[in-house]
Amino acid sequence: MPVPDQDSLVSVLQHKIGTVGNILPGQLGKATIQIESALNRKVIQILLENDDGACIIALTGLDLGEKIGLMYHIRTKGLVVTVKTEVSKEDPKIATITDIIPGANFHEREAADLLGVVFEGHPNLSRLVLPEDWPKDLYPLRKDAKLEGVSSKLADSQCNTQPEVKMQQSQTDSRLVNIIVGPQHPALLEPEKFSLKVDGETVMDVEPRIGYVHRGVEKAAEQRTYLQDVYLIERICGICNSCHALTFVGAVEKILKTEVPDRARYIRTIILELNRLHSHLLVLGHAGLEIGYETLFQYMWRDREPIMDLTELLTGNRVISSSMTIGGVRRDLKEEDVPKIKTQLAILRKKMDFYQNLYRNERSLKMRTQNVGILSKDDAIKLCVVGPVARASGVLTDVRKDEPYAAYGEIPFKIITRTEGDTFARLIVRLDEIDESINIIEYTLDNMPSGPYRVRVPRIVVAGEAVNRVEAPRGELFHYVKSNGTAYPERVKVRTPTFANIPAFLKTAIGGSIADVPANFVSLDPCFSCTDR
Amino acid sequence: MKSLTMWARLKSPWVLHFNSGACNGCDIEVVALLTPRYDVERFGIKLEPSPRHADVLLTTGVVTRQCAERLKRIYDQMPEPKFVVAIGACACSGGVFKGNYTVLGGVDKVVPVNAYIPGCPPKPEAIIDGVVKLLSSLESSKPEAKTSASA
Amino acid sequence: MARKLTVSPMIKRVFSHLFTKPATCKYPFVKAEVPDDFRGKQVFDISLCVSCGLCSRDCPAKAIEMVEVDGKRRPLFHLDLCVFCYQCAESCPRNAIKSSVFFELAVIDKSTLVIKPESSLQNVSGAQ
Amino acid sequence: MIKRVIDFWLFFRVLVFPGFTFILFFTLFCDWVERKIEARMQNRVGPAVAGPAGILQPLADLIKLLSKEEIVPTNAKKRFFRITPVLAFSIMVFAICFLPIDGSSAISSSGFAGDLIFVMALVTIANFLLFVSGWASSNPYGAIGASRVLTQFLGYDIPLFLLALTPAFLAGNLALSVIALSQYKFIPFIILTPWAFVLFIITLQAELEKDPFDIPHAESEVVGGLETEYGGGRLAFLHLTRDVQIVLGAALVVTFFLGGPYGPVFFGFPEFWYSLWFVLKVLGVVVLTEYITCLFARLRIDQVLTANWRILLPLSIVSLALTIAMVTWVYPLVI
Repeated sequence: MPVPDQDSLVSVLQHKIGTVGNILPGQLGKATIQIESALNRKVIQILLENDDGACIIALTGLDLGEKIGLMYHIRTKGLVVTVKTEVSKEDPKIATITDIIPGANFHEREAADLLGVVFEGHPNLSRLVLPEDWPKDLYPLRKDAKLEGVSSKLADSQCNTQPEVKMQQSQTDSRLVNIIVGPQHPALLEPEKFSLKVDGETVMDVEPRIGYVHRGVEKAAEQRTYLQDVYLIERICGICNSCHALTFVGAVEKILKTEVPDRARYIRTIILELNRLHSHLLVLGHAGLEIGYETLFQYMWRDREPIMDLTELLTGNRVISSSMTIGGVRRDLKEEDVPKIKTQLAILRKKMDFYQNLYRNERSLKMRTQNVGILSKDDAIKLCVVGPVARASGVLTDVRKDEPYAAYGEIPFKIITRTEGDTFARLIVRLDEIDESINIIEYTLDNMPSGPYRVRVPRIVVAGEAVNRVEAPRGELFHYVKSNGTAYPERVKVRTPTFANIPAFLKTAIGGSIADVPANFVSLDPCFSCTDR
Repeated sequence: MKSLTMWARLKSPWVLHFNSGACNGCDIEVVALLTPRYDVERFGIKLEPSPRHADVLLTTGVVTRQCAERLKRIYDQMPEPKFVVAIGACACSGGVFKGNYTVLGGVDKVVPVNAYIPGCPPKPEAIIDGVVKLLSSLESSKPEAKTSASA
Repeated sequence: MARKLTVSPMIKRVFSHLFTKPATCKYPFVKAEVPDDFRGKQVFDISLCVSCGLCSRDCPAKAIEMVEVDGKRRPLFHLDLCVFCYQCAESCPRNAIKSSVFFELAVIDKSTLVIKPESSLQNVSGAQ
Repeated sequence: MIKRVIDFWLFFRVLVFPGFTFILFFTLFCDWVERKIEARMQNRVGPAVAGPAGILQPLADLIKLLSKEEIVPTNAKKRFFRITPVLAFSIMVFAICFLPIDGSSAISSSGFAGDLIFVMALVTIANFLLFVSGWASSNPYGAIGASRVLTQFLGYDIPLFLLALTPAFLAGNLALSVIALSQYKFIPFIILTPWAFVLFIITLQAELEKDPFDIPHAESEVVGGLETEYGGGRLAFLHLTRDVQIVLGAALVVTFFLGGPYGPVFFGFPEFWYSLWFVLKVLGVVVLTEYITCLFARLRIDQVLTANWRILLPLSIVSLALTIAMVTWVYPLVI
């Protein structure tokens, strides 16, 4: 996808939106458009007409004293365009855009939950992230929110001895049975609740209730220094933790305009690709567990252990690598480790032939995954899904190619896409991406530059704001960081890939049979600690 | 007869895993225990689907407000000789997220905990070491003193 | 529909595993080999410490508390809070906090997880 | 007044050797073999701590479960909840007593003409009781798991019966001991009708709820299936019922197709060798079913039902017809 040069996009925006709001090219991605809050629908409509592949990346809300700032970050032609508006704090009302871009549904519900902005016309503005018994008018992300007294009260809702499943007739239609897949479920690693309305075998409606793993990371990030924030942000998700660290660190480096040495960029690429390898192997094995293929789960996770050992060798911990820091990497890549990495990757590459053969020939596996949860290409674009879920439906989106970071600009690799868009395609895309990642690591190891791997960085960050995107194993990960000249960030916004992919599961599950729900669900590679933050 | 049931309890500790708000770093290490490299089935440990079947509750993650009541309910549903192992810094004390508005802190604020395994995340061997230490502490202490664990 | 009869490779692989050695490391009976720069329990050397408090200020989990020990302020490590990121070792000007590969830290009662400064001198030797 | 001397030999046969104790310990041994083989096929070690090479692991599980606290949920159907697991287990063990283990069945004079059908009926009743236990626990997952047991079991019962008729037809008699004996004199029926053997193994795979037909125990859809609400002693009996059913299924395969307990006798009295052959053959079949389990993923419930009604049922009828055709026309010419 040819990256348009800055002027053509900005000139198009100037021509179409010039009269309505002023355009600041180069700020917050390709360009920032400041407009009145009433014009948000019109501007986004214009952006959509300009590029039908446009979709919303994130909706950042921040407390500006007496006003609440809202920023729609839109991705057109692979680049970020930010639409900035402001809403007064007394009656924070703005028109919804879910009818134009259905993918914005969750983003608006979260902004309503945490900042108290009311989106008129939004189909269902209920609680998304905060617990049910959270006091009504207390919005945590506002600066003046008093949060001390709340956290100690232990909510004691009705406590019956039944395991967490209620099977009751739904009020609307007697035939519909309401099955709740409760927070504690052996097959799901994390707590989240889906209440499925089932008519016989087909699923009529899925109502997700997330927020069980909401630890308030964005609020906590405002109370810690930038150095401590790297470790906090990294622990949003255990599986893709180096991606979170790099996105945050990259955003701060954009504000500080520090020049990261080449060797650090190459080491970061290796650590990210190792992370992608272990995450993809994990989900392919977990898919085996969900569809009852115990042997595949055991083999996949056995072959994943050498990758964890490599991460441990390079960074000192199997899972949370803690290797990124503002200005470079914390540890150098020792010369005697390079041959170890190469031998392990060669072994893994040989083993992947077996899995490629298995996934394409095992009859019972194909029966469980083919034509399950089909997501068409334009649905994928309308719902703004990212990563392997989008690539399996034929949408060509990969941050490593659209806006190269770390050393991806200098490394030749290809994006893997398929067209079927069903569970089988999503698993195969991940399977092929493993081979691609091995090539990337080997290429990076071969032409690893020498020189420093870290640059000194001041503790006080100059005032400014920046956005940064990284291609995490599950998809495009987006961070927005605003600094106010002190050692503590003003606002950190994190939009994780699973947050964008859940609407895809809701759309594909409805109409399918209930027996398909586990296979469809795991092909999404959901990570709820990412989604809830 | 008493030593026979004690031998049986030590040799087949069935495990239930509940994540009450973790970054799933510890959860993938707990699931990695079942895989060929660590294979806790050597010690008779089986991952059980329902609280009714389990003896040891492996909890990971900082207890969020929403999960606190679920954790309490699951602990109540487990039949009597039951133990709780807190895995990872978050479960032991809240770790990096301590003090946030939806975080209650460690698991011991909701259920009595018998063994703590620090680490972020602890290596699978450290989790096995924790379970082995828990089992050997049962062996030494008298059977009836084991469930009145330090709150 | 005449589909080419695809034989799943699993048939051969599963059968062959009956005769291959299981890929299990016999952990508690065999010591686990760990790379030498693994981030295990940190070791504090009280002689190098100049009680500047940088470590407790930079700790992301606020797991280091400065306590009075015979007149001087020394860091007290809460291992249940600690996330073993070694930021303290990095920001200590005198390198008084060193790394060790000791990871079997499971305990039954929580109070043993608080490492007091003066006792940390003995456990420098008794750490492994 | 019926004067009956208490026949101690009968007590010994029913209670100890080929009877209850032997079956119980043989079931535990088969469970250990199954877990070890499954672990070895998944490149793991499997139980290794309880007793030498973990052989006492099933026994440890059993004793631990028996010593746990008994919880009866408030809104469960108390009477059914308490007795059905034990009842299901005892019926299953009673069914095994009819199979010839060491030359003659456990209850020595029990081989009557139609005991093949009687054993099949007992297995059906035991599985129905499993359904009742799932329904009695009044837990939503229990109800779903129980209804799945019923749909799968009743679906696969008919092909199982049809395929069980093949050896009966070959031996010309419905008595199990006669079927086994005729194979000893002649040649094992697996050579005569290999297709029936293959189909019987597949149907057995569905009977015993093993992959790829493992719906009632699907953790991802139906948390604990019908065992969700059970804990302690009753759970032990539910697990035992499932393990005894595996041994019974394997024993049926052995009796129908592999010549029952009979095999070459070397020295000493034949009962010892017969029971040894019986144990070895059953272990062989258990390993075979375990191998098939590790090969496949779990099918969806609608795929399982279509596989049963559209593929397995017609095939079993065809196999019966083929057997009849072969026996009346081809075999007399050959032999």
